[in-house]
Amino acid sequence: MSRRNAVLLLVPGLALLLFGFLVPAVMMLLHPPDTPALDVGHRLAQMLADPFMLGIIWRTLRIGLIVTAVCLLLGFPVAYLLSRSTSRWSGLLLALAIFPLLLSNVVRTYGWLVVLGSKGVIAQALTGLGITDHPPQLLYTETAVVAGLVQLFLPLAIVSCYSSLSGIEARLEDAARGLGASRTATFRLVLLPLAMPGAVVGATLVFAGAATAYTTPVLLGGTRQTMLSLQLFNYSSVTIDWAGASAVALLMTALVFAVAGASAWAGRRRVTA
Amino acid sequence: MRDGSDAVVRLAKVSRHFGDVAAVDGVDLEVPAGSLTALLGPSGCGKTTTLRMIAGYEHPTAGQIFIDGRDATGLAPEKRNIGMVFQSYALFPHLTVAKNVGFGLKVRGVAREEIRRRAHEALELVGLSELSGRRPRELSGGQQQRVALARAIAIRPSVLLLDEPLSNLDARLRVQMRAELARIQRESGITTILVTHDQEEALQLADQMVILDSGRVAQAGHPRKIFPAPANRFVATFLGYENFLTLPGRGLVTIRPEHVAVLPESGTAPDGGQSRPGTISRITYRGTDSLVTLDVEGDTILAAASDPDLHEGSRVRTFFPDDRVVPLAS
Amino acid sequence: MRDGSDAVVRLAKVSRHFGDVAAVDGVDLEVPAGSLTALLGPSGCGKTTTLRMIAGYEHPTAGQIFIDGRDATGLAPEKRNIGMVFQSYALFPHLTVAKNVGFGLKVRGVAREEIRRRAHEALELVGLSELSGRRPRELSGGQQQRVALARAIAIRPSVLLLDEPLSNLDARLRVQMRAELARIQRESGITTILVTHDQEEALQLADQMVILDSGRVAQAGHPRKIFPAPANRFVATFLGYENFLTLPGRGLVTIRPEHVAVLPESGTAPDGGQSRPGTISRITYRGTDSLVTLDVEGDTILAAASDPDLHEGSRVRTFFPDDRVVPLAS
Amino acid sequence: SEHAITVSTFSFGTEQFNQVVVQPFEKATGIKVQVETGNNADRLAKLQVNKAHPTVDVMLISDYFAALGEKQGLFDKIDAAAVPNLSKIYDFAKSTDGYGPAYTFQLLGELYRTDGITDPQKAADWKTLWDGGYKGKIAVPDMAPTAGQLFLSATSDVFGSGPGDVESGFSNLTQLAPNVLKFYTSTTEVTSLLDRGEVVAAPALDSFAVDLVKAGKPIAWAVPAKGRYMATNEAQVVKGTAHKADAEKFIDFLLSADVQSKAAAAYYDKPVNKDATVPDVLTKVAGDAAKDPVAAGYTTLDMAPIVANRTQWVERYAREVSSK
Amino acid sequence: MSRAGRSLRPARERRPVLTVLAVAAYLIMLGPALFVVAVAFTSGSTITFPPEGFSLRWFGAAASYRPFLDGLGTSALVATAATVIALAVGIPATLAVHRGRLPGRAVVQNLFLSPIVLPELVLGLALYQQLMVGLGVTASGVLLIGHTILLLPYAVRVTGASLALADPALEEAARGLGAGPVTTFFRVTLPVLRPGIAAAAVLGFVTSFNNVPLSLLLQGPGTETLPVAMLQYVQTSYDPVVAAVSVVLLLAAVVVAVVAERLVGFNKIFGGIGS
Ligand SMILES: Nc1ncnc2c1ncn2[C@@H]1O[C@H](COP(=O)(O)OP(=O)(O)OP(=O)(O)O)[C@@H](O)[C@H]1O
Ligand SMILES: Nc1ncnc2c1ncn2[C@@H]1O[C@H](COP(=O)(O)OP(=O)(O)OP(=O)(O)O)[C@@H](O)[C@H]1O
Ligand SMILES: NCCCCNCCCN
Ligand SMILES: [Mg+2]
Ligand SMILES: [Mg+2]
Repeated sequence: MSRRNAVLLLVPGLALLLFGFLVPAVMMLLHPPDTPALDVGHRLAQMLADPFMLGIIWRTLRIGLIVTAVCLLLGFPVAYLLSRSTSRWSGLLLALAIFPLLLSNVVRTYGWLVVLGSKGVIAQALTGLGITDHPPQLLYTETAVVAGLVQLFLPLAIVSCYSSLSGIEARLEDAARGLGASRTATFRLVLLPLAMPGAVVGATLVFAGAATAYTTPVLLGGTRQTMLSLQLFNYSSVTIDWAGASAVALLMTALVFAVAGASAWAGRRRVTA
Repeated sequence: MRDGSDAVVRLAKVSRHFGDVAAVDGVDLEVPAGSLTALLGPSGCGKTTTLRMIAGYEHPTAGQIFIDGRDATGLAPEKRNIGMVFQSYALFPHLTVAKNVGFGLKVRGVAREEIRRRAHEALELVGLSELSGRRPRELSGGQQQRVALARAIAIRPSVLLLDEPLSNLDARLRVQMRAELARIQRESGITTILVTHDQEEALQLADQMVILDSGRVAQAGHPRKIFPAPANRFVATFLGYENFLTLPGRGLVTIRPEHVAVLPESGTAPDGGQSRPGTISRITYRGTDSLVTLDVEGDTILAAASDPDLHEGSRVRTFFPDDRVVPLAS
Repeated sequence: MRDGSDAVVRLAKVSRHFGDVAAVDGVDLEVPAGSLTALLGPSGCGKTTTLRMIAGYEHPTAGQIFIDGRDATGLAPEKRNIGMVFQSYALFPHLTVAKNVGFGLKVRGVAREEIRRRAHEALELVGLSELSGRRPRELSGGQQQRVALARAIAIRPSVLLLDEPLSNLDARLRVQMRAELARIQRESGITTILVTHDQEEALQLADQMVILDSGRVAQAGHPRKIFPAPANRFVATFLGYENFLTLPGRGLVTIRPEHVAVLPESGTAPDGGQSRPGTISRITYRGTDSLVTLDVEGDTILAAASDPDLHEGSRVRTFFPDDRVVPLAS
Repeated sequence: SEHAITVSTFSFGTEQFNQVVVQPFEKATGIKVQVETGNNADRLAKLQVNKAHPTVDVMLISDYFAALGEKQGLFDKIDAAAVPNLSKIYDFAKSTDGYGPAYTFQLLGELYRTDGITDPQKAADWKTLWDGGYKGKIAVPDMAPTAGQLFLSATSDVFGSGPGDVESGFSNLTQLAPNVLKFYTSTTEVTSLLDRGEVVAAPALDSFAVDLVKAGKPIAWAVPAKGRYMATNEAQVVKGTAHKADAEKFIDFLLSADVQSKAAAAYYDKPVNKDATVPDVLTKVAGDAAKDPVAAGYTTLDMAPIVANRTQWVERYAREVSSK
Repeated sequence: MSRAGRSLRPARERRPVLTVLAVAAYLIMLGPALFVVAVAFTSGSTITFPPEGFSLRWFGAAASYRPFLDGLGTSALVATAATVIALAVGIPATLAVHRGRLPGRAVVQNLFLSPIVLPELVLGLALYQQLMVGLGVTASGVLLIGHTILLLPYAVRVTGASLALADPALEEAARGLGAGPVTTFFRVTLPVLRPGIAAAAVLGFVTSFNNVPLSLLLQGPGTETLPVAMLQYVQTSYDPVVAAVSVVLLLAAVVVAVVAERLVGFNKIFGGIGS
């Protein structure tokens, strides 16, 4: 293929990206509607000095990190067992782990209302078993938001870890065991460092998704669990504060990139250590 | 629980079934201390499974395995003190050469300084002490193979197990590494079991050659004993005896192409063998000699010949020297 | 624009540079009609690049390429009527065997019935007419290779180009397919250029052998001419002449291990050659014979011997027959 | 097409709205109606966005957003002569500035579970929410739903000097916050919180109690002893519409006694037309206030200070109340 | 996705800790959906578990609720159109990147993948603010652009992975057999890419169909998608209508999974999302 033809093939895609993505994204920061120049920067500075906004940023970060940690803690074992299984069920189990990705977040989150409500499955189980007469409030708490987000993003964590783990030759574990390493030593010295790239990808995707999610916090949280995404939506669709919305968008993006960068760095350090 | 024999590894009626498949089927085997035993056989005959049972990655469904005189049948791999070199080398890609070699010592809690010393020693033995800071991916195939060997040796194992350690290398390197392997085994004196499907490799390296056929031992013994006298057609085929025919008074026999003489049709037959008339159906030039395909009274016979006067279609006389003809139990 | 020669393919001072690398460097080459020419040489010597220029996938930076007497230097591949078999076979995975073989005819607008007939014919030639309904992934490596060949032949090309067609096959299959390839080329009579790095393959198949060294022709001619008389050390090494030494009166010479005789130290030297004393440093058993490494007055000499009385450390006499010794232009 | 209008309305009860209002109107006038739905804020935002080329002709929207829209110049005054039914409606429903009228009203009261709060007196006292006995068992409107502003004004009134005393309102709501399970963000959300027993009481609009009461659930709605405020929904003509006459026809139709009666029966929009009939279910929930709210002591809020301060109050509510 | 080789461990070894964590993971992923299914068949009027009796009435209610039907239509339309456009624009770009010997191809490739790292709400906001409010592009137009941008990375990456696996010699072989560049594209390149294109199409359709943040911000007259309609319904009312819709969507997802399995391998398509 000649270079000229190659460039021609790229033109439609580049045009779409430019006018449907890059230009609007930049303009959103430089010039929101009905807003004086540089107002976004001004608003950003205000937000960073405002304890209320800082609280929201911190909650967003915290929820994102907790969800990421739980997803890795639960997802890694699933991925490991699937990658090492020779059972004929393993294909089905992998499919079941991936299947939720086909389902709308609304559908998936909706189930938690049934599970966590005050007459929900957990509460009824607790009272039914006589453990307590006053089941704890579960819905509209940070725990509910975390549970919902963990459910949403576990498949992503599993798939990332799986693709990394299934690329690690099983022989390496054999070799470590043969050299005298116990199971835990093998995990710590061989498996974990080698699975790190997949775990980092997984962590990045999960954090990016969890920290910017809208559906789940809006359904399972309340006004006390406000995250940046809800704030962005409020500014853009309720109070019509364009500069504020743009500033929150910038904050959200920066948060995602900062955490992605940090996890990539930590992953590299761990592997080379 | 010591058993009587002084073999370092002893398998007593060991079998391993996978569902219906008998991968290994009642194998008895003694590996004397300091020797090199080669497990040889075609793909799927059970070589790897046998080796993995000795290492503890697989457990026998019947029989017992003794290592250093103690029953090791149910022991976990990390408790056996065995050095294994995998076909794919299985080097840890995230560790340097030195750390790979030191791995087994590190998990044994050996002191840092001592690890360094012994890793260096093992790398010297395989001639790679210069490369200790590299990662596996920065090494050639032959170098990786030697690192795997050094890693296995560094823990001073009772037995060294090698699963087709050379089969991933190209022809030239394979020959070279084969000599290297012989040297290292000789110098270290470690009892070694080598899995291969390459008869040349086994012939060249082994003190004991064990040929497996569908999970059973087909023949075992010193290469110089087995090679000139394969016990049956399976072993003969495997060792490159291409010709099988029935000779009057000798029954079913086998003979290698190199030992079949192709003589002019007229002329007297030499003594000490049998002579049969034949026709040349094809000649394939091989450089030093040609491979001649003959039709000998209905049998297809291959002979290696360097006579430039042979032509396709010529009628000739084939000669089978008595001392080269191996009778087979059919 | 016809040129004088009756070669089907002619390369005139063809070069191909990639940046600073001269992959092919002033190659002259004539491929006579109906012949099989083998391009031989170590990795990176320019074999593939040469072939790809003939096929039109790559263009020379200098020189000219003639096909059927016409200047084809700048022609697009689809205009050259050349059948190419790729190392990876490059079978279309979405088409059946028959459709793969018929592809070249279809894009030429040949009628349906005619396509079917000729595809069937080509598949008969390679012995696969039974499998015409299968997909490539349902075939073994050897079968895929033959489909690729049938596809290339079906368009009745002026020239058939084969880039290491056998190197993806295992050893046993490779030998078998080599014979098959020879038969097909003979039966179809198509002028063929075969790239290989396997000297045995070239010796066995080629009417003309062209050995490349770093983009230049090192030696060219009939295998039976080249093999016993390599022109220089590069060619000799490549053809497996392991020994290089200087003999009084003959200068730098080379000789194959099979032709070096190892005789008792005492005893008379035979005529028609030169004799030198040596010490056996290593004997490697190879089954039919042993490879003996000797120290001959400072030179390391390899000899193939089957005498069971040789031992490491023995002093012996080596003998180099005059008719086996090849003088080299150093 | 010549005679076609777009009516923007709330996103619930659309089916009944269609049957009671839209289809009869189309039949009666031959004017085609396209219905669009959404919440107040969203719809007003979109109206603002499309100010130059309005895509909506009639806006049915709550009083605060209507006032906001009036201020932003999004709505047009109407010609009283083109809307004869204006003369039939209560005074509180009429615009003093000539804009579109209210067509229904909503009362703020206490929605509660009768198995949770057994004493109706306690239910009728806003201060009950503060006394800690129902900590974690009450829901309170966020500022986004209509009830939010009403409850802020009611709190200001009950604890302070009047509905405008928001300082008192905010400080008391801050104290209330720890007792609150959820600050509900859309009005209907609260009915399910009650129905499922997540909460026992919540300040809420009367209309949302109707289905629950009718279904015989242990739920009632109480008119508060003090702090009675109501909101209205208005019908506005969008400025710049090309179909102003048709829009006014639609509003007049909406105000007719017949349509008002049917709407009240079908989806509990309480009539502003004095001649309309109020179904029994509504009076069962809210008593006489369902018929003539002003007579029952309810007042609408003064929109001027709200329009001036609401953005700031929303922000303040988020910081000082709903996030606590 | 390939397995990393056969059983490596003595068959007797058990891993209690890993197994418990894995079981917990599956419970969290799938448990709530099972309760949704149960609730959908309740004859009661609230979402409580266990359901009160059995009835299909909520399916009837869902089927006659206009916003869901309209939303379904909108979602299907937008998802189809966005997928088709993303592929039509993405496949040529993929070809250029993989076969074009372009300078800086890594940069171009990353540019096409870049929307994936941006939070969807941010993309939505940018388009809403700049295209809809700023330039007055219609809501449906912006919705389509937004979804197309969202899918473009999948189109480029999935077809690219498929192209990277395809032997470049295939195209050369076709040329050598006498096919010109255009014939080669339609007779060889495109058919060879078919599994990749199918995978990208399924992945793209599902991603667009389920998207909430973008659709929520960009909804305008006539552009309310099904997930947005469901979200708004759940926010304002707790009857089991949405459970019924969820069951229908769940069944649809099963069908998609089975079809995807037949086409290319379900695990392969969706397994690629996270890598
Ligand atoms: N985990 C397993 N499950 C089922 N069958 C197995 C398993 N491992 C090995 N087998 C079967 O047991 C037989 C012996 O396998 P093994 O790997 O020991 O052969 P091998 O001699 O090493 O062959 P190769 O030369 O191909 O490596 C084969 O038929 C193989 O398919
Ligand atoms: N597209 C290219 N760009 C740059 N260098 C190239 C290119 N193609 C080939 N070369 C270089 O040209 C030389 C000859 O390559 P070529 O592929 O012809 O060798 P070959 O003889 O076929 O080797 P092999 O046996 O490994 O296939 C090598 O040094 C190679 O690196
Ligand atoms: N690779 C797909 C990850 C999906 C998670 N969404 C993240 C939101 C940022 N676009
Ligand atoms: Mg094996
Ligand atoms: Mg090549």
